[in-house]
Amino acid sequence: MATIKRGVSLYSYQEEYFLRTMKLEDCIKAVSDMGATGVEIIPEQMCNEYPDLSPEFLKKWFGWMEKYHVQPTCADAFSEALLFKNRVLSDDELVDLMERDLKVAHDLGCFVIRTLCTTPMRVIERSLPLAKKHGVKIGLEIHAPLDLGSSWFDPYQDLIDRRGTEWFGIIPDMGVFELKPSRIKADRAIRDGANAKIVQYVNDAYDAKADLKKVREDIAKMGANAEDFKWLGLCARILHTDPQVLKKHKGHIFHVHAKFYDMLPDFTDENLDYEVVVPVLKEIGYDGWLSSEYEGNRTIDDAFPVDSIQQVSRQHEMFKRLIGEK
Amino acid sequence: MATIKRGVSLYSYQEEYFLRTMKLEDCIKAVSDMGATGVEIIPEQMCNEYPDLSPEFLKKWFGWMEKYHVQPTCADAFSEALLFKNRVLSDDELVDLMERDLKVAHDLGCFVIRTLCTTPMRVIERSLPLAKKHGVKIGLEIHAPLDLGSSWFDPYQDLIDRRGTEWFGIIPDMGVFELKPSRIKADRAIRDGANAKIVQYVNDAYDAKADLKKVREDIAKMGANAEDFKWLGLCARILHTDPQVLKKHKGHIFHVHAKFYDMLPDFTDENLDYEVVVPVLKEIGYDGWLSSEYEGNRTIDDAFPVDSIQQVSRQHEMFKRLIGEK
Amino acid sequence: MFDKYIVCPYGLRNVIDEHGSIEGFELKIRIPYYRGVPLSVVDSLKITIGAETFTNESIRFTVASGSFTMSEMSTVATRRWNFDEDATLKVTRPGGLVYFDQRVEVLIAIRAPYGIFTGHDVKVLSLEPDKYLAVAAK
Amino acid sequence: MFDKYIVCPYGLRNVIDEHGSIEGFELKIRIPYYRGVPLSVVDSLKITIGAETFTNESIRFTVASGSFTMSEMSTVATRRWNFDEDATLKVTRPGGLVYFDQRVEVLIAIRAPYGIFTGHDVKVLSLEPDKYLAVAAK
Ligand SMILES: [Mn+2]
Ligand SMILES: [Mn+2]
Repeated sequence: MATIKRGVSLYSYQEEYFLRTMKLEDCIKAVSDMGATGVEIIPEQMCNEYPDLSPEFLKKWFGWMEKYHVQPTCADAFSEALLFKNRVLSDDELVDLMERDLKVAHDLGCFVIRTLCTTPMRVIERSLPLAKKHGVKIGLEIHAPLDLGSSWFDPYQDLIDRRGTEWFGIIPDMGVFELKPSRIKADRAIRDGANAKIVQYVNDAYDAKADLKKVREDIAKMGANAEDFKWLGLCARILHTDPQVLKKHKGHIFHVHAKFYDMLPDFTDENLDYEVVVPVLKEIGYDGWLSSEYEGNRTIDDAFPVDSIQQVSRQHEMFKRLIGEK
Repeated sequence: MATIKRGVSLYSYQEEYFLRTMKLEDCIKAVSDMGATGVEIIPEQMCNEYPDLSPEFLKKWFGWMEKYHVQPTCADAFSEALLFKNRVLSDDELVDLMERDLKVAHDLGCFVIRTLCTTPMRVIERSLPLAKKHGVKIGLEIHAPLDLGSSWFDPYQDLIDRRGTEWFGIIPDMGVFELKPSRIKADRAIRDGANAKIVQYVNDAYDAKADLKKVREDIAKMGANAEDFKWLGLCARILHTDPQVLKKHKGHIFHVHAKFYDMLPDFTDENLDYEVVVPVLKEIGYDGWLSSEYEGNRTIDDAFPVDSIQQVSRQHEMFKRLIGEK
Repeated sequence: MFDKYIVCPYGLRNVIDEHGSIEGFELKIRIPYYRGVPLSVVDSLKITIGAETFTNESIRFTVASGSFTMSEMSTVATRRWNFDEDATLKVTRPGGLVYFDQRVEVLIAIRAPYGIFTGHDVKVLSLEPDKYLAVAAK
Repeated sequence: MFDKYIVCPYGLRNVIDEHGSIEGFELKIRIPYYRGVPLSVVDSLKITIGAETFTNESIRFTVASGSFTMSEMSTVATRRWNFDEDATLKVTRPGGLVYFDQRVEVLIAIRAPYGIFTGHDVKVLSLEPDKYLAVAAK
């Protein structure tokens, strides 16, 4: 029976890569060490030869894939529409960039590229023949604040209805299933100057589904400072899409970004709704990758050492349990 | 015995191509119709797909080569150093452009690219491994006012001494062997407002090797206008390098630009010293191409119809005689 | 060179925008150089119609490979104006051109690797029927 | 993000030109973004040392793929600043820096496809030994 596969976006190890304590091979090895098998990469982050990957580099790349028993999955593309200060790139130029990224993905052995919601849909549509030509799918990342269930998706659904799902589909980012204010973000807000008492008040109000306008007045009376209001704003933007919405997208989910901010030592995630999401993915027969995207480093790095390997491993323990892997 | 070969740069047919009365295939056919066998091209002039020539275009191109019994020779490159208004391209970027043009030339089946003297020598030197990689030579065009015999060439000679002549050599443009003021240019000067009498006076003085400073004073007294002085300036800049200088370059002449402005009905050229040049080329065993570059169109097109095919054919009659072709 | 061919003898017409107003006019030009070029090397354009002069700021340049304002063009290095290709210049001028016969003068400068290539041409053209811009699809 | 790493803790030094004069100083920075970028999207830089501020005009930016002034960079789309790479900023300031310990503040803006990414960092650095520029070969 087809089952969900475990992978990692090397984006997760960006802190260590940036600080030069992990090289590309180390990142790949870290994926393998957890028994995960899918490797997602942002070529512009970890391939300095981008966009012209040399045969020498590719030989090393595929050598690592073999050595560590992993395989390439997704290559994340950006479509640099603001390449020049004096103008936005034309559609034609964006199609060229899309082809460039499809080629890079093909060279890396990836089956899909991630495109951003800033790429005009007409550019995606014009790129479909190029996707076919290079044998690489185009996956639109659906990332907070975009809502998987809203009418925002209608034009894309129309594209799917007209052109099918062989080359175009979606890559939902699990950041859209956020349950509650993140503890590490709250702690950071306090370190940045918010009042612990007010942060706690806001969090309690959020849990109680209180009217945030009223909360705003309350904390003003409590003497809230700019950081306190920033925290309230952050909580107000928390997006919890109902995971059942994934059923609507059954059939065109190419890949999943398993975003997370903080995995607890008991292998649970307080913030993101994986306990519900993964069963829904199983139910709809999703047999692609859950590709970890650890993003907590940005929040804790002012005060704590970042251990991306540990964080990702904890998430994979949770996935093993939820997927039912032995 | 190896002998000089006859070819044409399609540059010669630019007037008709620009006016859309000859297409690329017509230009190639015109070369063939004279029994010439070498086709030189400026890809940026006649290949609209430049720099990415499609397999479909190349199939047509080689089909024409076969159909008309001709072969590609040289592809003329430009190295767009002033691509942006705010800066001159860096050496690295110029090396990239050189590689792009080497690839285009390779795709077209050319054995050499023409580079301009505006390309820094250090860029040429850095491009030699790329020439080897793509199997296409780099030929520096030596064009008036550059003097084939002057010390200007010393650094290039040094480059040849250090790196050999397999991938770097020269493409002398025969415009450096100018004998006397061009008749069609004199007529044009008169049409543009110069005085026929003064133009004649200047030409006679030139033939008599008179001191041009003195001539300047003379025509001022005769009431010369701006066009008259312009004509004098043009005559003062006539460059007649001694054709014997070609002997010094024996061994690194990759290709020859057979520049001309006006072929007379009796198949002679009053202006350029081919009667001496071709025998010298034979003497040094040059067995490459004489590649016609008709440039008279610019001079006559204000008053006369341009017939590039006829002009090039006349030059080839002259070449047949001088080469000793039956 | 090719100066006398710069201004095309055809293609001068007023342009009507989606709301039915005359937003300006357009004309066609040829390249005064012996090869095609990347759009970024089209350095400057000056169009004189009657007593009015229009420069880069009010000109949109369109060829098969793209359509850009002249100020945008300075960074368009990967799209080309081909040697055998008409370029369409759209000039913003509310009300457009009024007289049927117009003296059209174009001055154009192109940056070749060995310096600036300028071209200049003057022709008297007759206005052709107006061009109506289609209303955008949505 | 990565703001606290922008100013490298090493690499601040005066630069001596071919004639032996101090033409300015240089420092090294890291990218405040999670990937490498084409140089043209490095939108602006502001360096404050002590009470003096230096902006694009006086800054030369150097990475492995090339060396450009900030005003040149706006058209450098085919060369990249890599995610794991130090960039060297050379600032023109005749006389260079005088005090051994310097408060160095860098503000940088990068145009991502979804908007401007800014980064800000302040560090106190010690001057390292001067850098002598080699006399040109000829
Ligand atoms: Mn994501
Ligand atoms: Mn020539």
